[in-house]
Amino acid sequence: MRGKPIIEIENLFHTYMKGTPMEHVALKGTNMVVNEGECIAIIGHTGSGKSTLIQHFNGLIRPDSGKVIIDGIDLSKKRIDIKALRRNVGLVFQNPEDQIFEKLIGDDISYGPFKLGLPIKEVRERVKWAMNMVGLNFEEMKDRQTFALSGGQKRKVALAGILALKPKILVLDEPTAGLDPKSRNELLDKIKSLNKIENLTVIFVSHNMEEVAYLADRVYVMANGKDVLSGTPIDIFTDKEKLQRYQIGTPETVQALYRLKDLGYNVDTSAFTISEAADEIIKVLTNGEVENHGK
Amino acid sequence: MASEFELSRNITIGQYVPTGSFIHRLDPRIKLLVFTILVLAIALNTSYVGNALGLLLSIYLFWVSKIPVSYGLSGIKPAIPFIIILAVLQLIFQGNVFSGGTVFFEYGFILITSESIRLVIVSAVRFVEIILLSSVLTLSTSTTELTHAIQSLLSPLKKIKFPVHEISLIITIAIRFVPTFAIEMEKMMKAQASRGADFGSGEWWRIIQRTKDMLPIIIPLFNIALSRAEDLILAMESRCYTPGNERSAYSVYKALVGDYIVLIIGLLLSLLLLFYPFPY
Amino acid sequence: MKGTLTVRNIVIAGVLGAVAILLGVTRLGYIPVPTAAGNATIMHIPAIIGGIMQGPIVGAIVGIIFGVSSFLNATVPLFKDPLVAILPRLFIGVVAWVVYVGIRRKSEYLAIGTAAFLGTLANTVLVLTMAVVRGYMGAEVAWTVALTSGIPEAIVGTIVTLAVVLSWKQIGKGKKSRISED
Amino acid sequence: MEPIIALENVSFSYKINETHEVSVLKDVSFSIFPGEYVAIIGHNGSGKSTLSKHLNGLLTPGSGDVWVRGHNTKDASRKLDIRKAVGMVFQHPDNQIVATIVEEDVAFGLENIGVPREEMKQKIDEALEVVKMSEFRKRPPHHLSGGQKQRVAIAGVLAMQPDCIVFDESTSMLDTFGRNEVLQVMRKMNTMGMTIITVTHRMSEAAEADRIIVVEDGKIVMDGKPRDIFKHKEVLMELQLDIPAVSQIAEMVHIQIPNFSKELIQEEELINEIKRVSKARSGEVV
Repeated sequence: MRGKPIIEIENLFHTYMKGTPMEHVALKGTNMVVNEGECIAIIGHTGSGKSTLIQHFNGLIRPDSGKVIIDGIDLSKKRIDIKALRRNVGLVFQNPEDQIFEKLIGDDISYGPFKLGLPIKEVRERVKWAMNMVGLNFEEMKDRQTFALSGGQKRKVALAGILALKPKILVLDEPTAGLDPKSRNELLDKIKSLNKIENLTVIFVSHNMEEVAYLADRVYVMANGKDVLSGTPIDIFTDKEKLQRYQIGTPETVQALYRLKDLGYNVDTSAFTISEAADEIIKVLTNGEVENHGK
Repeated sequence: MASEFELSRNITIGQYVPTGSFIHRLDPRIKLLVFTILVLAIALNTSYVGNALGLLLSIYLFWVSKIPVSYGLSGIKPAIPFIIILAVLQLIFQGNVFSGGTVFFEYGFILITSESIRLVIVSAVRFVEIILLSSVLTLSTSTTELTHAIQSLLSPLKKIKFPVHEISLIITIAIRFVPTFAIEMEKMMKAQASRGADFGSGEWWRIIQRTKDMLPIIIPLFNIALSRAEDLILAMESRCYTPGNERSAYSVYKALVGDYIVLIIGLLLSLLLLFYPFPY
Repeated sequence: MKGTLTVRNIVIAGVLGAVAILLGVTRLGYIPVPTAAGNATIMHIPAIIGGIMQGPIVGAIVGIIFGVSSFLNATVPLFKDPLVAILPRLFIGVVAWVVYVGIRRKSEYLAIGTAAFLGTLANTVLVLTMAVVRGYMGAEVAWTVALTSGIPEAIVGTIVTLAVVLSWKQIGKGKKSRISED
Repeated sequence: MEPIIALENVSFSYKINETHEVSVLKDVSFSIFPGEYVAIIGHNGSGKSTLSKHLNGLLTPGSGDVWVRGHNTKDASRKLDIRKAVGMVFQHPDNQIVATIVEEDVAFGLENIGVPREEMKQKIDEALEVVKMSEFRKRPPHHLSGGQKQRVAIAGVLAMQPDCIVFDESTSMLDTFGRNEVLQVMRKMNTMGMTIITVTHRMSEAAEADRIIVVEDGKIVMDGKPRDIFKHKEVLMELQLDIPAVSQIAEMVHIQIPNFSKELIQEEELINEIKRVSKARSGEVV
């Protein structure tokens, strides 16, 4: 289900430390459109400008030049309702477990909603909903101490702290970095259901291509402060030449298929889930292509 | 447009400006030693002539170090209002304390004498001298050189069991982690702002509320620092660090003739400032 | 003295020193509350925490690091005088430690809070004493500053120190989240 | 062959307060031999990190013994010998760099064991060369990427020339490129003869090792060659672990094409198996 554009970015520039010897141009004319209800992945290696870009989404960084319209708010205007913007766009940073400062889980998650000035009943409902969304039981967990949590649980608490603000757009920076396989899969499923069931617009930055393949409807590739490539995961992962040029990894499955293709096998490299890759290999091994290769 | 959250990029600690000047090439131990003694001598000198000498010397050193004048000015400029406030306060309130010399003005409790004027002028000039001197030191010496210098200057104290290596290691760790924590801090402020925090709005007089507003970043800052300390302890122990053990040194400095000459001149100047009875 | 500087003490003094420097070179070290200076400083709190957690030597070392950093970064002429900027800071952590150890048996909370309050006051009082001795201000002005800045600063210092130490030591009285239904 | 590290019935508990303790390691025994490349895997909270801290005496067992090069880690007088023999690289690249300049950080360990200056220089050069960080030697660490910092940390350990290096989740905070950089260095050091122990929850990383030890609830539940370990998919899933993507693909292909081996763990093997089977099949056709 695709709606109307909710994020529109046109020719965005941003420079850090302007006018000093340490001046650094992080964004050089980036374009991007995100539609309501989409799940968008942003990939690119360190220094490509992706983290500067996502910080524009809730006004932590304001554009130097170019158009940034987030949910109808034009960020290039001087006076904007920054509180409304931050309420509508929830941004979860990498290692969000560091930001937990309250002793009790319930208190930490309710920090944002209380800051909105909501009545306690409403706050409670939101916290309940947010904890439920990330898979934490409200009654059981709200009075638990935050320090005793595992890394994966802390990350869920931090995510719930943002969800309790009921944002329309959820922005995540490396949501699963450092988690073990089980916690990672759990978190990915939660994000997927937020997007598909709660119809939240989700934008995430990731280095993990399996994750990108699993979650994203569309992908933007960033390099040198610009969006250099965009499309569905299939479009992106089949463009081997560009992936190499921009130093983008591919899912492990795709890597293997590329190598087969290079060896002369007729495989479709757009298969990036494990079962699709297996099907491709089976196809190659069972149908006529084999004979061509043999000669 | 500067972001309200830019911290890490604005930190000027150890802002080394490599111009390759004579001052830059001095043995850092001698540089630090001469600097320390000079600053103390200037701080304790209350004469016009002495401070004029000090001012000339610090301008000269700044010039020799080939560091752009703007760096020196940027240290002095923001302080001008404070210098003025201090001068006014001293003029109004200190006349009775420093009451020697000619009386210029007397009204109620306000007493302005040649001594209190001397105090005002010397305090302001002293400030400029020390600003320039400390700029020369920190802009011409890398933080690594500085910590080595501290370590080797303190090393005679080893004889009285003063933990020289340990202290200089503490300083190294402190300097090493400032930029790291600044980056963390910036992320933290942005993260908390993303969940609705605002730092320092609300009524000005509500001390407790205003302090509590800062806790969402102050608590994580200390927690991050202390938890990193736990990691670092393990890493250092793994690399055979044992406090009190004799260690070898990788960086070694050797003072040359020029360094010794600077040392001698510096010492003589300091002695002059400390003990010579300047007439004015 | 050698035996007291364990790896733990060295590292904790180092990271707390880093925090003190960081608070000093950014605006984070100032909390905007009504004082003579327009804000209360919290840059001395690492020294108090060092004293409470690791004893007087760590407290004193962090204090000196704070002092040197405030000397090098000073824009107020007062603090470009090493005798005002550095020397008094030696005692912040030591005072905090003495107070903390003295009261600890009665109540951990009370001990941390009082240590922070008196440690902060020690900073204010000693700096002002030095300022008077060095002729930057008269005793009357010093008294006014001590009351108008010292007290709010001590309150701020107490809140922050309590929050930080209780969070780190994982001591908590809150048994129930404030969103609990009752 | 004499083992480098031998654990005998090691148990360990954390004290949470006066009356409660949590038992983390329960009667663990195994040995690590010179030149091995061992992966220790287990989910978060399985005890693998506590276990790794026993390997160079950062923690000592509550009961049982850990022997490193014949020294008991409980013997405080042997602490330095033990740590010289077994170095350790940790998870957070930032939290293990002590000095403000790369080469001085590499020197830190050497200074601690009193290596003379001339010898130090050569060792630092060599170590930086191995991790390919020579051109960064004068840089401050906070200007480096995560992968680069981690390689500096490795150089710091490597310069001390230990017999064995333990990597305690050293790649988990890095991006794909940083991880590959570090993995390459690990492999290189292993071929140079160094014993490598890596603690990880990435299965493709574990597949690189010669031997895998699986930890669950403070006990060793499996110990063997990667190929044998990854055969037990159900058990691993139960332990909240995974098997490498390659193994999963091989298994699926095997169901359709029975003579396709299902015991593959590395990409290279998958490609070779496809070649083999496709050759065999084309042979049938012709």
